[in-house]
Amino acid sequence: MSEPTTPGLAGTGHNAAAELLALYRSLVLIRRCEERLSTMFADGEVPGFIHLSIGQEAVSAGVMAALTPEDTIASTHRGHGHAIAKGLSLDGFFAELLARDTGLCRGRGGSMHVADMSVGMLGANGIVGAGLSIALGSALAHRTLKNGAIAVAFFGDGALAEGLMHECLNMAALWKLPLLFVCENNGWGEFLPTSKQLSFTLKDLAAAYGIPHVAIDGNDVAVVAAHAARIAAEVRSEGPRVLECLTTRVRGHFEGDAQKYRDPDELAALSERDPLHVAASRLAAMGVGETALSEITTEIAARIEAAVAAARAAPAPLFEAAMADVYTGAQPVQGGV
Amino acid sequence: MSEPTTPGLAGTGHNAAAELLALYRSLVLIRRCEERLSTMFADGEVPGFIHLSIGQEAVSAGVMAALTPEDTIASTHRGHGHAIAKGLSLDGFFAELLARDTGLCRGRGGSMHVADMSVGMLGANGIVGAGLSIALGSALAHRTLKNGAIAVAFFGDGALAEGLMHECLNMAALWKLPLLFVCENNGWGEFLPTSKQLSFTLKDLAAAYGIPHVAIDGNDVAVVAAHAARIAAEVRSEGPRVLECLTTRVRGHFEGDAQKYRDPDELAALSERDPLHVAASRLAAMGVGETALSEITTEIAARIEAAVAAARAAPAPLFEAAMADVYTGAQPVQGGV
Amino acid sequence: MAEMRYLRAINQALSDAMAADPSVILIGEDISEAGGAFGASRGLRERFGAERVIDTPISEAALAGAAVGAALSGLRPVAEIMFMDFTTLVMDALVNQAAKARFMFGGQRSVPMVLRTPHGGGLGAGPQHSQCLEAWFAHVPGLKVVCPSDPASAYGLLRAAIADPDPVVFIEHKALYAMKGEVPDDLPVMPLGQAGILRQGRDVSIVAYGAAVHTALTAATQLADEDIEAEVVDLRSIQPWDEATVLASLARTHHLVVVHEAVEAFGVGAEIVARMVDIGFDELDGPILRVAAPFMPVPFSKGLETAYLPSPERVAAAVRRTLA
Amino acid sequence: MAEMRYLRAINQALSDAMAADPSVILIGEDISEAGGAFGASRGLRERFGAERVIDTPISEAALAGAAVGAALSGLRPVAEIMFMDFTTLVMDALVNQAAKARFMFGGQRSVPMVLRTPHGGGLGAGPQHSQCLEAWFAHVPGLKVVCPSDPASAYGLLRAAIADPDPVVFIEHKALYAMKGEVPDDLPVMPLGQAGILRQGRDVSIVAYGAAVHTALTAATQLADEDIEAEVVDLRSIQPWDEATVLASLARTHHLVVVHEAVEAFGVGAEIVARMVDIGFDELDGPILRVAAPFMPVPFSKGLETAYLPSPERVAAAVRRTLA
Ligand SMILES: Cc1ncc(C[n+]2csc(CCOP(=O)(O)OP(=O)(O)O)c2C)c(N)n1
Ligand SMILES: Cc1ncc(C[n+]2csc(CCOP(=O)(O)OP(=O)(O)O)c2C)c(N)n1
Ligand SMILES: [Mg+2]
Ligand SMILES: [Mg+2]
Repeated sequence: MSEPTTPGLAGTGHNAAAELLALYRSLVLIRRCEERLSTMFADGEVPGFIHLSIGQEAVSAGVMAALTPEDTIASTHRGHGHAIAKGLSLDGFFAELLARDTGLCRGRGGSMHVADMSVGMLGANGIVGAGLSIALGSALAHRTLKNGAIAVAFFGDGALAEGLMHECLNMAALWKLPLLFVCENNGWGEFLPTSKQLSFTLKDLAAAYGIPHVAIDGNDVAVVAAHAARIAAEVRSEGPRVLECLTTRVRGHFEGDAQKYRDPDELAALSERDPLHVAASRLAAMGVGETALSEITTEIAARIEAAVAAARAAPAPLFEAAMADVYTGAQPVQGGV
Repeated sequence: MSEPTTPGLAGTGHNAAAELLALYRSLVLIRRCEERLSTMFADGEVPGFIHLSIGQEAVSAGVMAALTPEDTIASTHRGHGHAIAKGLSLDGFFAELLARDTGLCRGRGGSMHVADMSVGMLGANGIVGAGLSIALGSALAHRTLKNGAIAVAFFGDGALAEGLMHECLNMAALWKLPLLFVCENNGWGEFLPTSKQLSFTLKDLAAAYGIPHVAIDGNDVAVVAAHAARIAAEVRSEGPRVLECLTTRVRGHFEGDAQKYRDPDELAALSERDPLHVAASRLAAMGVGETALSEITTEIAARIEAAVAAARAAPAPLFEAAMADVYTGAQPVQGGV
Repeated sequence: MAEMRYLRAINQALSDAMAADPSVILIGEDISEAGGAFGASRGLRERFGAERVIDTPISEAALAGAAVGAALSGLRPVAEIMFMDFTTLVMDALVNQAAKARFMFGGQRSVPMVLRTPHGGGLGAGPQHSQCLEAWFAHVPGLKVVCPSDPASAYGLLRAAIADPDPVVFIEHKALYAMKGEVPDDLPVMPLGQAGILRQGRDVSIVAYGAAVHTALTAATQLADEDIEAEVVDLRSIQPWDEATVLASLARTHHLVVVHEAVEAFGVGAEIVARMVDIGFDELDGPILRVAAPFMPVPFSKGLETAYLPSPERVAAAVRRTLA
Repeated sequence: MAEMRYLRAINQALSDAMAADPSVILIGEDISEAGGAFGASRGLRERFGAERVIDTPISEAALAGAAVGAALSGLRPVAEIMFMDFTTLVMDALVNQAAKARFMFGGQRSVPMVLRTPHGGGLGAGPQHSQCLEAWFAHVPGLKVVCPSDPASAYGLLRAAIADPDPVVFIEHKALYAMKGEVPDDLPVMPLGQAGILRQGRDVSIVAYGAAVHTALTAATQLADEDIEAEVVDLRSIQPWDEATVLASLARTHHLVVVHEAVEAFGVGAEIVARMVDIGFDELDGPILRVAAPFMPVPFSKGLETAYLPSPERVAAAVRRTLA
């Protein structure tokens, strides 16, 4: 892990507080959504595998604050935070996780494939590293179409070992694409620390391609937002950049993972770095009190409950309609059912 | 391209001359074999695609001089030089290129698949980059079997862009495998200069994984041999190393390529760096005269003619025997012919 | 009608598609400055610029994945993979991303990309530069697969593939690049999924695609001497394939032989047989036979390769056997 | 006889093979410290050491290629790919290297490696974690493909696969890992390429492999109530597959239904049908039918996935149809 850079905040005074409060809202939204999912998963209400980003919310909130709706992102298996912060429909999100016909993906994709093209969220991805080349192509499209947008590739530290990482870093640098690489370095790839998987740091790797890199505290949303704003502007005008966010995976690799392989002390220490806690302290120092925060929490809880209720009441997807989603328009003739 | 390191020779005096003469012999053997193939190809006697390593012989001769017969190499589409220097059967080589049943691969593989397992030559390869992971696995086997051998991965500068490059560099460094990476940097990937394909140098890339790297004049066999001997010893005792040989592709990408895309001046300048020329000058300076060299050339020409004659006289492979080579022992039942 | 080579027809289709739609871009190795390893994109960089005809590093996985991302973001990329054998490196982009995006995102967006690649033997290019792997792609829901046999269909199908909203694997045959054929002056687009009947006949139906169509036609000529009239169906599209035309032909002839250059076992022909046995069982007056490559990598030696490739003689023998 | 779970049988086979032959190593992601994502290699690091049970970075292409290189250099590597869907990343190592090395080097050396990987749905894992892609590998000369349906065959076939001199793709079914079954005390090796008849019957042959065998058995039980006696053949090996046993069964029953979980179109079943139509045409008293997945990615929703997977009811319906 490289030494994180910790700059000052972007602004000060009233504006800064308002901005930070907006970021805090985003953090809380992600956290509460995931906690809700965790409970529903334990209750057997959410099917399949789910990978929660609890402890990593500041990356999503901070980076997405620097993006326009036209900017595109490609995400990972741990994609809820990215999707929510990019502004995907909350109703559509819960309905998808509960496999309803009203889900964003109409129950065909689930947690590992949440996507909302209308807000430039090109999809979570079940294949480690695959989002990198999707973002690369999206950045290429933005440049070709001269639409001023940028693309963002999110990936974990485990994905650093995939060959696609190298191919995409090289091509992005070679073509000076408007592509922001965001690494969420939580120290883990599934059940093995990435220190046992990587012989290099992202800092040194990025340097090889001449792509400017910065490593920051990914759990401090103010820090993430400040850096992301600056770097996204550079990406828009100059070309690729790497933003490495040092962060913490609080839950297991997926829900249901008891994390027996983890040092209990390490786990216990994580709460200090909790992004909500860090942001709340900053807000307190800025004079924003508990009340403002709990209002946000209450409001968000209500939104989530409404979304969950709507999802629960929604119909299940129909098989025939799903068949019609394989191709655009008429289906090819095929035996099958 | 990184600045090449140019050290002194390994030895001096009588021994050095004898050693260099042996390397010169290897250079001439590769060159004459390829020239012979070039003529036969133009005459329509050699089928398929062939990629000649004329201008790059010093890499093969120099590196292979540092290896034992137990050491293994994985090669590329431009693999004749590697194979010949590793000591593969010359009769088997020409018979293979002429698609005979007496060929090393019994006419099933051809130029892009020459291999001689008996001398640790694990095969040329039609897939750019594929030899990297084969060498990685071979190095892993050497270490597991504790046989003291090392593996060598040859690859071109074009292959540097493949994802496998990154995966193998990382794994080799992580596991400290006895694996020598040899890049033949000839400035070209097919018809496009690699300067238009790469945003990084191998030097910087290797540095990211902490793998010691050295760039040398790959056309001076004395330099290559000196470095290879030192570095192979390091690989044997310490772990992976990268040897980047700056060299020259004199012929087209494949035989029949008129190289219209190349600057005539660049092509003309290549003769100065001709590995045979460079070695002969060194030998002259050491007092080894023309006669000794032309004796070698004559002797090698005779060996080659004998191999060509034997290949020409050899029978074509039989279809039924080829079918029996798909699997070991009895064939699975399959319709087919 | 004008005469045109297969390679030129592809070049023309790329050129016309790019002229018609500014969102069409080409991406691949050595396709821009060099005009393609086989010359399919020659002249297009000069005409449309380096921004739309893009040379990539030797990074197949990333270039194919980039095509998916670009297709999701407003472009219509046409990617080239130099030899079909190298599609082994792009399977994730094609199978897990391109093919599934529309479905797994609930129909939010289609993936209008084409992956062009040449397959086939006959050039002595050996085991890693000659394979016919189309059966893999035909087995993947979400992909379409096309394989033209002549210049007119190469042009017409490539235009259709580029215009199609879904990902299409467009397979050319290396040994056909130099082939000349008649192409209508107005260069018509040919719909995907429709077979063509290249020769009518009452006794047996021979279904083929790509270069094997010519093997079938030669066999049909030979068989005519024995008073066996073979109908030759050029499948053109492999996924979706034109079941109706094949079934109708079978219903006329009651005998069917399927020919392709890919390995017989678990190849495209197996599906055609299986489907006809299901929906056309009552039409069958003899076994449906396949003529295809044996279960062996494509060998280098000319003699071995010739024995390996399906021949008109083997097709004729299969016809005689099913008629017996 | 002892009762054993499918997953435990695999673990036992790995353990016994490693104990018997020091050249056997395991390589894969999270297989060593964690004992495998599904637990197949649990305890093996402790028993055989980290040098023989190797955790890799998330680098599928290199780990599979390393298995090829290691197999060419004196080891017998057993590589694990966590989900069959990720084999998209190792196609080059498997298809262009492992499968072809023996042939293209003229028989100089074999490639004794195994690639283990789980396929199949039923866990709500969605489009990129549920695919059955075995037809791809069965189409590649040089590879062998195995897919056991129960603990005894999982053990016996895995031992045979590891002992085999050629590369074997060994496919497990995620939904079978917890299945219990009887395993003979002496843990016999089962030869590759041999099918088993799990139930005898005079009226129809049902051929299946992997988890679909159980669907077929359930269907057979249901059909027995209607006085239809189905013979159930467990293929076990897909490449090579046991044509003789299937043909002999067909010759007894004259009706055949093939069942698998993979997509029907261009799937393994197509080859079985095509081959039987070729060599068993005269035995056929009805069409050979397939029951398999529709042409759709594996959907996430439980309801959709259940409708997607082949069911005993669909098998029974196909049997009735071919008997009609
Ligand atoms: C190509 C591929 N290989 C392996 C997996 C299994 N897998 C899922 S997540 C994961 C670890 C990823 O680590 P990282 O990228 O750091 O993301 P994190 O889980 O820490 O967020 C692995 C190995 C996969 N989904 N895709
Ligand atoms: C995976 C793959 N992609 C593309 C090719 C086509 N190809 C053959 S050689 C070559 C250029 C390789 O350049 P380099 O590695 O520098 O080797 P050189 O030809 O210069 O010796 C390419 C693109 C291939 N054989 N394999
Ligand atoms: Mg991680
Ligand atoms: Mg080069």
